[in-house]
Amino acid sequence: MSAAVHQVGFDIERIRADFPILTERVHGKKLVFLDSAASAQKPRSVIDTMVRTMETRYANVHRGLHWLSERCSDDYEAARDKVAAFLNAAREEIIFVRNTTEGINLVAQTYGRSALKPSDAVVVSEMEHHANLVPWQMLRDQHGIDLRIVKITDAGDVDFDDLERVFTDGRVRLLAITHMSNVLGTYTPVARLAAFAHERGAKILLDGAQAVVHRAVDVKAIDADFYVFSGHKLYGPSGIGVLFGKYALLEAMPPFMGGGEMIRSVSFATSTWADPPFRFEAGTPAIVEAIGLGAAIDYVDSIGFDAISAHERRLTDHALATLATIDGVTTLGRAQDRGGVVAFTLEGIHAHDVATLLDKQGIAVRAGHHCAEPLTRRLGVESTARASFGVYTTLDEIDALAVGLRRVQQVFGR
Amino acid sequence: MSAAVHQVGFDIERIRADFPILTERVHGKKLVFLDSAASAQKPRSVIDTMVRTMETRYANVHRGLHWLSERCSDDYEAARDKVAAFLNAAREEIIFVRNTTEGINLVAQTYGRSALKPSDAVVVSEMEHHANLVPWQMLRDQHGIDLRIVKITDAGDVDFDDLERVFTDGRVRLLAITHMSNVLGTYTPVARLAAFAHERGAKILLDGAQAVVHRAVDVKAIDADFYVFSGHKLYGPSGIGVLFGKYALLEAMPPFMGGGEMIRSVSFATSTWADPPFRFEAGTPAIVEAIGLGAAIDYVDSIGFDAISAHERRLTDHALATLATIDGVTTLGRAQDRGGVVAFTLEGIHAHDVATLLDKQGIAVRAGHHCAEPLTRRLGVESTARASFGVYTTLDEIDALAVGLRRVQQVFGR
Amino acid sequence: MNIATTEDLYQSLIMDRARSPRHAGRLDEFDAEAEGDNPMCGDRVHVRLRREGGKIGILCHETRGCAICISAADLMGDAAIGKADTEIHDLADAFEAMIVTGVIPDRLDFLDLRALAGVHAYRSRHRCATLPWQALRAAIGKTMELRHG
Amino acid sequence: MNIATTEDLYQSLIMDRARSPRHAGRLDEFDAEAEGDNPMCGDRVHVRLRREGGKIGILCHETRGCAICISAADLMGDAAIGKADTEIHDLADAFEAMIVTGVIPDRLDFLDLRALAGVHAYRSRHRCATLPWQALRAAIGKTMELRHG
Ligand SMILES: Cc1ncc(COP(=O)(O)O)c(C=O)c1O
Ligand SMILES: Cc1ncc(COP(=O)(O)O)c(C=O)c1O
Repeated sequence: MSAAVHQVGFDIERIRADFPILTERVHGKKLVFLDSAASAQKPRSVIDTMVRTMETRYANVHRGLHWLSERCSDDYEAARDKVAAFLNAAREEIIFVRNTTEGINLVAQTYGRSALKPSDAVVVSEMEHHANLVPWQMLRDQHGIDLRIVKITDAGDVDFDDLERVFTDGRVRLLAITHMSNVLGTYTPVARLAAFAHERGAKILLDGAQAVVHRAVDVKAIDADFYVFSGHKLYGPSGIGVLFGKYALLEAMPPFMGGGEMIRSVSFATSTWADPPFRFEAGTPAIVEAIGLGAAIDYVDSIGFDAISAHERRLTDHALATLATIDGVTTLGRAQDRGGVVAFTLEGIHAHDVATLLDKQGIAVRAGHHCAEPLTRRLGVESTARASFGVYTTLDEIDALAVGLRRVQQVFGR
Repeated sequence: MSAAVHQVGFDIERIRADFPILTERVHGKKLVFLDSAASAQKPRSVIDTMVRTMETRYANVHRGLHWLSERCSDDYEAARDKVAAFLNAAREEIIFVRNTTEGINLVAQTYGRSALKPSDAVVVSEMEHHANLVPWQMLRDQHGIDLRIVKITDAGDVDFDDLERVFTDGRVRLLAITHMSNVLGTYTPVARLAAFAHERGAKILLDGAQAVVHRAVDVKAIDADFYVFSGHKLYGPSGIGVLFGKYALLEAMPPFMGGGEMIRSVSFATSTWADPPFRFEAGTPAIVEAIGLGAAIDYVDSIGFDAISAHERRLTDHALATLATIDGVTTLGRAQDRGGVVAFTLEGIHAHDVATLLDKQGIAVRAGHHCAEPLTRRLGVESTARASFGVYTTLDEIDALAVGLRRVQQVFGR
Repeated sequence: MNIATTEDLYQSLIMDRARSPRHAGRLDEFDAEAEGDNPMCGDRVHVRLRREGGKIGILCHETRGCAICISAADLMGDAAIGKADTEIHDLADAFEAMIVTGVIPDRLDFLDLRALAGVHAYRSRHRCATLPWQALRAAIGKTMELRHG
Repeated sequence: MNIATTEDLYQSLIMDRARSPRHAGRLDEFDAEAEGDNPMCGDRVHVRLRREGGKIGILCHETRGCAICISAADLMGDAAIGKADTEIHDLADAFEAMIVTGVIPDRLDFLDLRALAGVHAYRSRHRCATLPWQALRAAIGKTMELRHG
């Protein structure tokens, strides 16, 4: 049924053919992969780019005067250009890191320790992934900043009244908040949040780990100060991620790690730092992975975010509607603007059992607190199952999930 | 000529056939890759393992209850077992990092800030790579430790008299030193250094970035407290490296970065940390790269370090002997025990010009200060050229270097 | 499709115990107690036991968790009753080994614990099955401390 | 094998200037000076100049570096002499653009600077060629500051 429903210009079968893993069988069943929000599968073009780099153009970057090193450096820096264009930033504002987590820790440890005073406050929301909570707790414990939590509404949106409240004493210097919740699917109104923070003399850091996969992001239009994402969720390689920072902020920040590449000059007595972005890329970078991320960006660009967003919208609507027809299934989050993740509970059945029993039918979902333990507690649940969607997800796969959930209920005699 | 000289059991042609890039041509010439110390080329088994992971067994690790995630977690943890066996360590003592640089920064920022007091001293040698100097300078500037430099002899060995001197006041708590110099080729006597440090109440960190490629390393036999290396120099992927630490030390260390995976439990108020090694692996790791590193270790194990060391010895001896026959060429370092890197200068010709002119003949060498600027200055040179060897390097390639250097001299009319 | 086959994890024995555990509840008078929890998924097992003649006479558990965890706690109750403390550790070792290897040990006192051998195939679920045993070991350890202290 | 072909980097013009630069030396009396250095490789260029009638009359450089850097400094001397400060920036822009693009600009005052177009192909050597110009720009900037200050 699904193929016919898909709009012209989004040929789901052709897209699926780009992902070799989708033809795998699991426990003798067709794989139904609904765990893309944890990490997405890789299209052939990304894999091929990595292989081609290692087979024909590999050497360490920047330091070499020979052909392979020059070519590999060109490819690595071209990937930086692609990321810059992807976010509408300048290339000097793009720092390659391992993942979203490292990007946020980098900001906490460099910007946090240099630009924030112990009396300053940082605000995060109730729906943050651990990656955007724990680094600030560590900064609080090391450096003495005040860490504040802004509430979300029961629908799962940022509570602007509460935001006013946490900002009232004028001590907030940074709002660090997700662009899209990995549990509730909520898209936060980032341009409005940025304006809100800036009016009150605070900077804004956006955790784009989920958002960047589903929507075009323009850091200039948002007026983001920092923006962070992971390559592995964007159909790119593991081991590579991106921190965007406004150049003036980066320029004033001390380095995060010391070593090769990030220095201008070193003596036994002292060292001087290179300019951004190199100041923040110590040692041999994840070369092949950065180049692979460039290929992933080319891939999503070739589909286009209009098509990707529309596809995601269709899948999410279909999932919410379908799950609503199953007695005992409760979906979480009712945000106005939501993306392609649907967390849910089954009455009387633990999410772990749901995930294992779905797995036996070839259906991969995640279960647990999704690295957002305080949010799960806030929602009053122990753990949830979560289905999440990628460009290769079909409406049929959502129907398969529904059938699978009914089978789970049967096993539990419900 | 070279094939005949090679001993039985080391079939260089078969080894070369394992590395697809070696058949590339550069400027129309056969590639002669003599830059392995910067980053080694990748055998097909490493590339294939990465591809197979992405095409058939990829998902995020640890957090998933489904088949792909279980399989991918198994593979990731099996790679940790391989690294543990490789170093003769326990699996809980193996932390995956991006590279040597991150490993050393991790120790400086966690062990350094928690176990060292501002009055304590850290000792590094005159021949350290920036990766083992700058992190300690940063710790000094942030935390107030005393950073001391132990001299090397003119031959390029650790000066034990000077080591006695820097340790005399009893304030040294950590000796952080290379296991093999990337410029002079010097192997340091690591077991002796460890005993020296331990007798004086100090711990020892070894920078194994170069050594681990050429020799079997047994951290127990050495009695190393910390040992660090990079995957990309060991024929493995970029973006992955290893920090070994004795479990008791790791257990007492606070985390480096905060986020998913490294926590036991998180609430808005506070978080508790997971045990090592997970405490130090925040966020989604370089999954495919760790698995690829496992394949690289399998690869070097299949050749065996006896054969690898003997091959390297033969190449180094041949290179030193051959370069000695060219007027105007000076090689650096005369350590008793030395590994497969040979740095050299050409009289009256800048190392950059040497590298570019060799490149035009297809020969890849490195030129500059090799991220050891203070050492280069100590040696009284501005920059040097460096040829370095891998398992795939042949004696013929060293002869080609000699021919190439004579051509460079011709261009300069020397 | 038949999900609940005999070699399967969610066989009727496990589902029966998960739905209607025999040892669930809270002893008011007890000789030892302990709690095990797994913050990664929120599973929690609280074990209380009473001794009779140096052996475990009654064991009750309050378990909040998945079907594997509840049935593991309940089947543990069957097997633990009538055992001395030293025997418990031995039994727990055998159970944990079965979960890791999938091999059912050849011992008579294992009773229905063998039903959980299928957990072996799901490494991420091992903790669900072993958590009750961790709590029981802790409870016994605490009694012993009390006795020695 | 003929390494030094005409489209090549190490052509005779560059090698001549690297071996026997015409403008090498140290002016004792000068109107402006500056140093450029590249710590990554240790290249260093010290430029001093003297004016005659509002134009550069003499330019001397002391360069420690590779053949590209020395010849670039020396060919810069040829081209800079006789120019006013404003013209220097324009010329430097054109030179830097040629290094990045490899395209030789169509201007008469470019003289032998075109010999360095081949540096284009070696991105890691760009700095070697542009370092002297960076020093010259700095020297001019400092004079202007003095004049205004
Ligand atoms: C001795 C030594 N230490 C440290 C490093 C840094 O390694 P990486 O850049 O992989 O962090 C290198 C390599 O460049 C090295 O040769
Ligand atoms: C919203 C959000 N932030 C941060 C992260 C952390 O990403 P990573 O593990 O790649 O650092 C994730 C993914 O797990 C996420 O969904």
